[in-house]
Amino acid sequence: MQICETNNTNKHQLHVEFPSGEMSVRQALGQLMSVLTPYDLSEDDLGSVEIVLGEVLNNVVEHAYAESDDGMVLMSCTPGAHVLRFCVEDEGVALPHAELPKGTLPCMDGPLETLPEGGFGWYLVQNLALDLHYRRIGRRNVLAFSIPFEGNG
Amino acid sequence: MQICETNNTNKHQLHVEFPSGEMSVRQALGQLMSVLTPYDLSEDDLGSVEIVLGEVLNNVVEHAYAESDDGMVLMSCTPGAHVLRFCVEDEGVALPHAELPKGTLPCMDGPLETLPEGGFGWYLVQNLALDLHYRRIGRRNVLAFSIPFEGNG
Amino acid sequence: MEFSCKETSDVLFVKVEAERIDAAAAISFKENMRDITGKCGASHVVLDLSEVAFIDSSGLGAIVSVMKLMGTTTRLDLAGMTPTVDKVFRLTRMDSIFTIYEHPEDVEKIYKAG
Amino acid sequence: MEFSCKETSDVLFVKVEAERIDAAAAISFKENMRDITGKCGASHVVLDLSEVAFIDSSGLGAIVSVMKLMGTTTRLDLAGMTPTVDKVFRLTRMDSIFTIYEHPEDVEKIYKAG
Ligand SMILES: Nc1ncnc2c1ncn2[C@@H]1O[C@H](COP(=O)(O)OP(=O)(O)O)[C@@H](O)[C@H]1O
Ligand SMILES: Nc1ncnc2c1ncn2[C@@H]1O[C@H](COP(=O)(O)OP(=O)(O)O)[C@@H](O)[C@H]1O
Repeated sequence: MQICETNNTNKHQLHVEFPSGEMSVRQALGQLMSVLTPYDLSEDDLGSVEIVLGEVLNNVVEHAYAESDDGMVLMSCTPGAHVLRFCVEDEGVALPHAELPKGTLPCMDGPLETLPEGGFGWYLVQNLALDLHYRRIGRRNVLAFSIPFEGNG
Repeated sequence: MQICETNNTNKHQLHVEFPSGEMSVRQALGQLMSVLTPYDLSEDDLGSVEIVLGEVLNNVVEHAYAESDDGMVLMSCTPGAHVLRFCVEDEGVALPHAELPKGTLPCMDGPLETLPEGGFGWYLVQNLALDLHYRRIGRRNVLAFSIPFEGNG
Repeated sequence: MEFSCKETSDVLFVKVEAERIDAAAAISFKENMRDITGKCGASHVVLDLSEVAFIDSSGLGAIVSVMKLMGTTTRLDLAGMTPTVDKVFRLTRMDSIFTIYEHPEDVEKIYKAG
Repeated sequence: MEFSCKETSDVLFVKVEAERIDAAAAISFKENMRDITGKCGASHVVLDLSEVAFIDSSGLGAIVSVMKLMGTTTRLDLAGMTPTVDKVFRLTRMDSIFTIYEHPEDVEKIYKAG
């Protein structure tokens, strides 16, 4: 699998490549969080990163690879001064209509039985990430986005 | 820069790509060590990893890029059951005679003034790493090696 | 997934003894909660999330699903939200669906007061 | 690079207050050590490495270089090797060049005994 954003050639970049699966996502997320320790992210910033990447990576596992566990996922992170730039690649099924879902919050004002049990994922991503871009390149999905951070200062 | 060992497509892989420099090496090593926490490495195993990668990466900075700090270094790690497979790439000067140095211990039985202040680097690498392979591919140096680990069990 | 339970005359406290309610844990969470809340006939359950550092949309969905399973006769409240869990509930407006206590003990104060 | 020093009548104890003596720190280590050992005329210096978790071949070279600078009239011993530092000294046989004490205080016992 190729590395996203190869044009960022002068920047420190981190990549984790792993086979599809919910436990693999958990491990890769843990590794991402630990590898971010040298940067000045606050607890709240780290929370945003873990929320967004958790949604994006689990979408790949559940939708792009539809629970088959022989696909590979590549997550790349390029830390900048106030922003982390991410890129996630997979070789699974394309997004519906090959475009980003709207990411609106599901309706919640009906009675108990109608409360939504899903559909929050893209909303969280759209809410916390910036510059979200999706491209289908050959047989690959490439999703790039940024997460700004405040730091502790 | 390309990722080494792209044939390992079904394995969890970690990559850190960074600009040449002694402080960058320190940061990348710290990130490697933190990213290895999910694996069962003992303190002694982690010591071996840090020693070997420290030597290899600082060789790239000091010799391949000869202190110029606009080259990129790519370090990849593929954890296996009892071994970590590493690959380090750079776009700097080739190894002398395009081959691995012997890595013998410098002589130390002369008087104080003749004690060696360098030349331990490759010896440490050869001593702690297995399956060491060097290839010059186009304008790139590709060094691959394995570090076995005992774990805590 | 591990849980610890404590029952008072009024309330069943269920503490999630896990760091994450994520996609990998959501099904186990749902099944365990169904068993726990099914067994005892408590009409008021408080889910103590103080050990949970992370929840994702699957985990959130699992909590909603548990609440729906419990039906309208049993009440499910939440307590002990850690910062990232709190953030997910706030962003998705799910904090408006649940009654959320800072500490599980705060529930008892309400029973004593009333 | 930070150091802390303590002088007794016989020995100058120099403690390295840094986690690493690596390529990035080697020059600063050498310069500081030259200043410290040059200033006071102690004939016996003990380098306390108990805060140093990591050393590489550049750091090792820097320690050898400091010993050479001090010449044959001043003695440089080491103390408080942490596991990875100890490993580097053992593998390179540098443990045979230096006198190494487990704890810096062990040096004083020797003076008292003798
Ligand atoms: N990588 C992907 N490939 C294909 N479809 C995707 C991918 N990611 C998301 N989707 C689509 O997005 C929807 C998931 O949206 P999301 O807000 O995360 O809700 P959910 O909680 O159901 O996962 C799915 O219905 C699916 O059609
Ligand atoms: N990547 C590289 N490119 C070119 N030369 C290298 C490279 N790595 C090592 N060398 C050579 O190896 C030697 C370094 O050996 P080493 O055992 O690490 O000792 P030192 O402590 O001097 O760095 C240098 O003399 C240099 O010629």
